[in-house]
Amino acid sequence: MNIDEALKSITDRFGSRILAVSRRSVKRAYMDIYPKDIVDIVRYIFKDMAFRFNIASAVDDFDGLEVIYHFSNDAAGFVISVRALLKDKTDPHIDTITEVTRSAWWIEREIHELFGIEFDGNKDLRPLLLPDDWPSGVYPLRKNFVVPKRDSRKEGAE
Amino acid sequence: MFLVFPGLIFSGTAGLVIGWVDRKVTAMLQWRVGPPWYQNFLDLAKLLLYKETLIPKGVAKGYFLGMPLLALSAATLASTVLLSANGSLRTGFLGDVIVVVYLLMMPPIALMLGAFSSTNTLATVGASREMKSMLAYELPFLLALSVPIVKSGYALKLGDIINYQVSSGAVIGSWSGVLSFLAMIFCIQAKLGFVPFDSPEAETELMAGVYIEYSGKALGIFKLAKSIMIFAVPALIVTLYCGGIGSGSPVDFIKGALEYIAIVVIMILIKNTNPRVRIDQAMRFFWGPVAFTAALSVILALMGY
Amino acid sequence: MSHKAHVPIGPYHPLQEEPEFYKLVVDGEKVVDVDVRIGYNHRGIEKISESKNFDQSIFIVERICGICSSSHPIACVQAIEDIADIPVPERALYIRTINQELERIHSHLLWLGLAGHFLGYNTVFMWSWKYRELICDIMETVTGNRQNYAMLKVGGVRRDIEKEHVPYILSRLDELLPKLDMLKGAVLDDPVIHARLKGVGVLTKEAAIDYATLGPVARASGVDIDVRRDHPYAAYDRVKWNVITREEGDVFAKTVVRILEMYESASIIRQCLDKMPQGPIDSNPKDVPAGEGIGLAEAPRGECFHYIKSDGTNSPMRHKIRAPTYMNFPTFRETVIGETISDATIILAGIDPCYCCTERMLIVDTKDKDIMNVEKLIKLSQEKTARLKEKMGIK
Amino acid sequence: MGLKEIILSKSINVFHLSSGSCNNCDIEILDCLTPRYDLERFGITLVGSIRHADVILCTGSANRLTVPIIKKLYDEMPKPAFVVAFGACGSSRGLFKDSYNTGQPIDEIIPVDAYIPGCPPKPEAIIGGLLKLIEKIKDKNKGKIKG
Repeated sequence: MNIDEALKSITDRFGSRILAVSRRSVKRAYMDIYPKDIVDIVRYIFKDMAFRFNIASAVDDFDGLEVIYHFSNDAAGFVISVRALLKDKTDPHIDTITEVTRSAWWIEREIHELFGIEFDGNKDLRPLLLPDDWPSGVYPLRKNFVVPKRDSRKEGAE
Repeated sequence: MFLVFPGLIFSGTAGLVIGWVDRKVTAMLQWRVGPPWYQNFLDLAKLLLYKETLIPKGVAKGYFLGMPLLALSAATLASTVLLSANGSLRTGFLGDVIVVVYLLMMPPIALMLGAFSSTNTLATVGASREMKSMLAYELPFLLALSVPIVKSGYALKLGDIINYQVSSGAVIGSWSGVLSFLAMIFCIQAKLGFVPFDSPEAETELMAGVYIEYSGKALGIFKLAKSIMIFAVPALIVTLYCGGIGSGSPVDFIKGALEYIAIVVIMILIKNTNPRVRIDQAMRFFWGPVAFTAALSVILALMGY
Repeated sequence: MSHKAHVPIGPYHPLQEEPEFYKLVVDGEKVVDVDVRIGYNHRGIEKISESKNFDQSIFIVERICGICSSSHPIACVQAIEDIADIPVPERALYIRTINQELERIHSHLLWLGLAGHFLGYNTVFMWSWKYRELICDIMETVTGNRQNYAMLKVGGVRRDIEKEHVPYILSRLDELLPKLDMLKGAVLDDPVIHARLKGVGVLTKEAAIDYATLGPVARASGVDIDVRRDHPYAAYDRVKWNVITREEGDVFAKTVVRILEMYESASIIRQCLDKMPQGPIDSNPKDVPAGEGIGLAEAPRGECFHYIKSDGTNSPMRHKIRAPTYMNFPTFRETVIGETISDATIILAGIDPCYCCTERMLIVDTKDKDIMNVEKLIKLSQEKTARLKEKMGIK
Repeated sequence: MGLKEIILSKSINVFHLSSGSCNNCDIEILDCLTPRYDLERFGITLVGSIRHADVILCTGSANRLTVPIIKKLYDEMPKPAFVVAFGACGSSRGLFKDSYNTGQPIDEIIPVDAYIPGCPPKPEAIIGGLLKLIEKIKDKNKGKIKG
């Protein structure tokens, strides 16, 4: 099964719910979908087509928060990334995929902590990386978060 | 006499030298160079002279500082009595075996009380283990100890035990002697807290368990007491089982010294060959096989073998 | 042991320096539940990398984890090359492979030493770390530093392997292989280790797939994945080597996979050294257009995943990094529940999280509240070995 | 050289404190104890409890979570105490200077006596650094350096 057959079987299966498919090379392909269809598509790719779930990564694009789920097919050696764009940056929501694969549990906790994206249905979104005294509502990997510059030149910095 | 010859200075330095031999042999086994000979002395001097002694808040000061002194005095007294009865002075008094055994039990108890008083739960866990390991090895220790006494006609004087052995061959020669010697070796391994049974101050685990709160002079005194113990206990074994160290002629002295070194080497080898044993396993081990061999040896001794 | 002692998490307790903090809830000897709290080691690398340009971020990526400091840069460099389709000269591919495989041996030897230490075999610990120095010597001559090699660069490699280095590397490898056989014999033919590791912490194939595990952990459970063969990069498709898999999925299988992988790495290095063509080692690309790129590399512990999105400027807009242990960690929960606490350390070591992570365990005993820390755990596992030794009559 | 300098510089107990390091430095410290570089021959031993320690070996760029812990540890060390900032991260937070999670460099948290630069410093550099520290111990006792 090479990358074109895989893309074809996904687009046949989901038809209009796939917004755009861009095949960058024989090894990489990106797909845009609506955030609400994420669970069905992930279940189809992970369970039926037996891809391996690499990781999910969120990007603070200027026109919204993108959450990209990367799946790799090891037999044929290519990676398909499914991208969901969350336009509402103040209160971003997306369904959790932890029932499909338990490996997504940690990455959802991390994205929730660093980007502030709510994963509906994931009951355990405790902080994973940041210290407990981290002010809530501050998301370090958002573009609007600027690392406070420490001017250590002055004597006795804070 | 107490302070100089057999007492603090001599046994202290001897203990430190043996401690160094132990560190050097362990290093050799791991292809490492190991510390220079004066290392233990420097460590001790540093602790005693220059390090600040910290006393944690809310600690019974008298207890906390008193315990190291108690341990040191008990250990020194034990080694003095042992050596004086052993050397050419032969000035032992009736029942000095019991006194020596009792005094040798004092330092671990002092250590334990010090650890309990230091209100640090790591220390209390270590101290409770020390208590358990003491319970474990005291029974077989006393049983094994009674064999030389029984064999030398119920003599409670170190001098008589030595005379008996000089006249009719070392206690270790007999069946019961060998058995009780074996049991004794394990007991002193635990008494000195060497590796297989050193869970009270398990260094990787409870981070120096019982010693955890001690620093500076108090820690130095405790270490000195321990090194005197390391010197005194094998000496006790030599007197009880192999006819004492010095009894006049230089040949005897060399023989005694060789036996002494043999015992120390045995202990170090045991220390380096196996991993640390958990405290409840140690107890089962002591109450089980070791106590059995000790009891067996006493029966054999009574029947005269 | 009915005493109720709470080991405090005091300031000077070794526990507080760990990147991970495990809480094993035990009932007597059995492990009932595991909770993990990481974050002590979080340095916000992804945010830093956004303020650095592409060349600088490679240096940061190297310092994510001390013992896979050639896998992350390769993945990161390949992600950037994926964005801009930058050609990489042939010789540079071979040098990358050599660098990666040398590091695999060095990391597996380190792991072997640690596993030996947890089982109470301090001689294995001393041995493997002693022979690991051979690899560090090679690294020092070729790249100048024992770890953090800074060999990688977008579009090629920073330093060439000169002709006089080749005999040096080969002689060191020849020196290493007999020692490796000795270590293999000491570990794999030892009945006590069989008793200690066989059937312990079994990860079934289905669980391995569901948890998307990677590297030796997955290969030991029969999941036949290896980035070097599936997504071939550097010079792995130009040399002959085979992927080692086992079916049992227990800690023993993981040990076997790692040890045999060391032999494969040695043979890969040898093939690369004599197949390496002469030629340039850097195609020095000028700029990186806007776009996205994914880079994969097979670290000693599994697949490193780097996703870089660039907006045309010379610093990445987003740089997502995922270390292999990130996916393997949760399997610890799966494999340790139901096992005894004395096996907990060795099961965790089986996953081979980066070195300082294995120091971080705390056991809360439901019944009598006796919390034990990790050194006691190590001791427990060392005693179990001692008991097995006695039972088998070997001293 | 007085007796005090000899003693203090020949027997050193080291306590290893890692505050968020990438464990390269931790491995190098352990490398110093393995057969090839054995530190014990200089009388330098690794110690478990802070009470017995003379020198804190602080690695890692002190991340926000470990800053209070470092302060508390330093207060609990019996004086005379020394601190060695280990590796680039220890000395100046190295590459992770402008991360949101690293507070201040270690020498703003506790007074540092010696710096061992390098990422990771080679075992020879570590031994060199410790010898420099021994020099400092000697000078400190001769009253050349206050504090």
